[in-house]
Amino acid sequence: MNVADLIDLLLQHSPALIVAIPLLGAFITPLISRLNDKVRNVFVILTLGLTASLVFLLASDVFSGNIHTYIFGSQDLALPVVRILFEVDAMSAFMVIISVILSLIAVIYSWSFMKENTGLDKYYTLILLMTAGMLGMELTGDLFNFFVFLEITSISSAALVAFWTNKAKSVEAGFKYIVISTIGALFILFSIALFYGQYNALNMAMIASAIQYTFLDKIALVLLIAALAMKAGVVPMHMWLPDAYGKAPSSITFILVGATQASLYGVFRVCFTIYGGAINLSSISVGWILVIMGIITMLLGVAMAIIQTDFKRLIAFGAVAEIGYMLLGIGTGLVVMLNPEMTATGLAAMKGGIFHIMNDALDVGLLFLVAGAIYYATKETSLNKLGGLARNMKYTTVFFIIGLLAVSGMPPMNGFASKLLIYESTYHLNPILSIFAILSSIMLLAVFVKVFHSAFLGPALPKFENVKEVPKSMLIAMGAIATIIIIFGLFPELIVNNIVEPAANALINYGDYIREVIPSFTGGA
Amino acid sequence: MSGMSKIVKTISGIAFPFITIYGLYVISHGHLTPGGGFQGGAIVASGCAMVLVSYGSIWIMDRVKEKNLSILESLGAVCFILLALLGLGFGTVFFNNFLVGTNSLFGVVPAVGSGLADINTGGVIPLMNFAVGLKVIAGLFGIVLVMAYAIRTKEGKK
Amino acid sequence: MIFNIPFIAVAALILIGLYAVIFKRNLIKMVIGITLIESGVNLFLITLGYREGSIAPIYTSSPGGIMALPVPQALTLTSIVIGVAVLALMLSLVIHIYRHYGTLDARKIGGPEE
Amino acid sequence: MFILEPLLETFQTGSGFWNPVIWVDAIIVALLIVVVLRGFGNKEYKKKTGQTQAFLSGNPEYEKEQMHIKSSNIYWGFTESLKWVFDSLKKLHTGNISDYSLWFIIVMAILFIVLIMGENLVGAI
Repeated sequence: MNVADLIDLLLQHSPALIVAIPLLGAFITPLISRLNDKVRNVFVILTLGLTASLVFLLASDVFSGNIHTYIFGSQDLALPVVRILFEVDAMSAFMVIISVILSLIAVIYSWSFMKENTGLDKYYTLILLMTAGMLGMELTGDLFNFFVFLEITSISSAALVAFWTNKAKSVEAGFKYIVISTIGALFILFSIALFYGQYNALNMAMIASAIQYTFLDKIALVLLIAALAMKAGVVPMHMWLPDAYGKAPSSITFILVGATQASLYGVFRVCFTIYGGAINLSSISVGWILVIMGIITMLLGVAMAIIQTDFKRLIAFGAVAEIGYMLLGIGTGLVVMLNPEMTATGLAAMKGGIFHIMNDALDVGLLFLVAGAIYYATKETSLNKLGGLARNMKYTTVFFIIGLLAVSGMPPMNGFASKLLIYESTYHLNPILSIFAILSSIMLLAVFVKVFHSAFLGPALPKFENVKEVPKSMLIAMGAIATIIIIFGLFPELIVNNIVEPAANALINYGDYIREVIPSFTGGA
Repeated sequence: MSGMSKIVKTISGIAFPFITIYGLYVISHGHLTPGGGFQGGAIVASGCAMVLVSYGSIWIMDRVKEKNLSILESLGAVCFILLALLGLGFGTVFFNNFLVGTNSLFGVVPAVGSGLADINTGGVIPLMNFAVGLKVIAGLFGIVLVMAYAIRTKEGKK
Repeated sequence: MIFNIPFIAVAALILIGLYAVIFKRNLIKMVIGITLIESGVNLFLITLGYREGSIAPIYTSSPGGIMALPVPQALTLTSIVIGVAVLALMLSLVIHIYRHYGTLDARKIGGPEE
Repeated sequence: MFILEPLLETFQTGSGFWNPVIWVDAIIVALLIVVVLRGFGNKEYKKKTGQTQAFLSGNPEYEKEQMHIKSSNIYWGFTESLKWVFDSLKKLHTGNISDYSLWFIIVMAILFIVLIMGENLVGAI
């Protein structure tokens, strides 16, 4: 067997392996951590590195136009609709890339960040489980499987949010998170049951091809959108998010950004693919719902961020505002989807929204890592007590400036490119929307300038005299994210054409996704 | 948590083997009758929990270590995923039932028609049931043990 | 009408569960509420798979006739397993919360945050 | 293999374009102008004289540690004039898990009304 055959084989099996390798690694980790701590850390990084390389192999093939399906457990590939299957189109591949990058960098960051904690074997096990759950959510083509992976993600992430069990607020945030996730997931299961009762199928493509948009389907749509939006942190169901983000260890917050975005991916998959067949009945109203949710989310997010004084809680409200942009962009795409005169606008809005998913993960993630670095160095999270840290932590300051500019959409960072697309396309739909978007972007800049002033500038405070720069592994993790941000900012055309546009087209041309499983399906241009 | 009265200890000591045997039966017949790894494992673990309640957590914690249980749990999960990966190695896809039809370990194809099938059927499904059963026994018992430990330290504080 | 009773039970279970989560102060009661919602959803799944006069779907010992649909039962089982994990996690977090705050009153542990 | 051309393409946004490389060039040019202008400046600056002290309307200068403006005082005017907004927003975030679940039910009810009743109403009209 030569190398080309092996790569073909790996490519064919990569959807299953991408989930199986972190899962296997998760359960080997406690066995290995009996040997040595360093061996365990290296093992976890290698596991995620292997997963990441498989993800890039799969994604490079998917972005060139092939949709991959993987049917579990059958020798002949007959009867795909009754088996559990993974279906990877460009949108899934896009999300998988984000998740795996976040997990890999979080693990590198944790090497120094979590060094002084005990029970790290469980910490790494849960991180790998959470990664497997996120990747599964984004790869699966089966609704019940989606529910299972959603629960795996929420259980492991809730346990990780409460990892510092000696802190009362952390445990409380973990409890809130698990309650909210469970209620949401149970309503998702209820809507899955509604689908199964009507169409005798759990397969997303099968349901999408048969959907009639009956009364029960409308109920299922309401339940799915509400539950997934709650897990994605949409206002006014966002209140768990600042608690959980603010009290979790920073490395976990970094992955949690990916977990919320996986739920957001669920919203888009439901609206575009599953209800794609009913699009002419529902697209306008559902699209406007997403747009209005997005506007409220971004305005309330920044308004709350301005008055926060806790470092991570403030960034968490900023993250809430960023979620509004994605909803706004993709909702605009859904509103104008059937209007042939506005195809270009719709595509631009979708590109902006999807590109912003990646930018948000990187920008907000970098800010969370910086917040963690400051906590590591000073053991302090309140902005009122910080000050003058730029003197002692030069690299961290530079990374914070990069994250600040990127998250508030200042040119030439990556945040600007995606926000520009969103502003312009929403202006065509309704100028007021773009005014709100620009306004909240300006307020985001104000919020983070405040953080920069109060944490990094000002006179040297005597209590922070002995503060040193953080260890290398944390600098490497932050530097890697900052480098990606700058590259994306300088060459947005490269990213948008090669990665974002296929993903946007995959959502718009939902028929291709369905035809991959049910070849007789007609429709969905 | 200290132990309960002698009557409870004796009765639970008598009942424990039966519960365990029944649980193991449910695990090993998972591919033939309703039940399987999780259900059988839950039965065995509830038997263990009964012993924990009647004999007290101090008595149990001298004999069973939570660390060993978590290793057993990991082993069960690793076995499960390795069996699924073997499907990829021997057969065609992940989770492929590569043992069925080989007439070796659990590989006999059952006769069509009514009547219970042999236990020697089902391919990898019984093996996966064993793995899941191991994981569930260790996992659930571990959870109960840790919770009992947490309550004990709380009582100790008072 | 008699066949609607399971669905009425589903609605009742879910509503009681939601009531407990929203209006009860005790964290343990909220956890009970969540398990009630879960039971309601599981009952809904099981009810969907049942046909009138059907038997258990065990292929080899079937006396003939219609069988209940096995897929919802498999789904329910998976959901129960997940429910056990969620329940264990929630209860252990409640134990920790009680240790830190010395109370289980949801209104006392939360508190607005500056 | 490194291909430069796609990197330098201009980013089309549908109704405009955006090229960060040109922007960066413009920033570099602007910085150069700043440096040149700074060169014209007066070089009579003396250290450790009255020139280095801050002038606070004739009031004595505070200790260095007290000079730092705390983060809750930044944007004081803005938050003070919009106090009613921020106060009502703060009241929403009770930190109580029951309220979080209640919001979920409320949003679900609103969506239900909009999606189901709303379309029926439109159909009736």
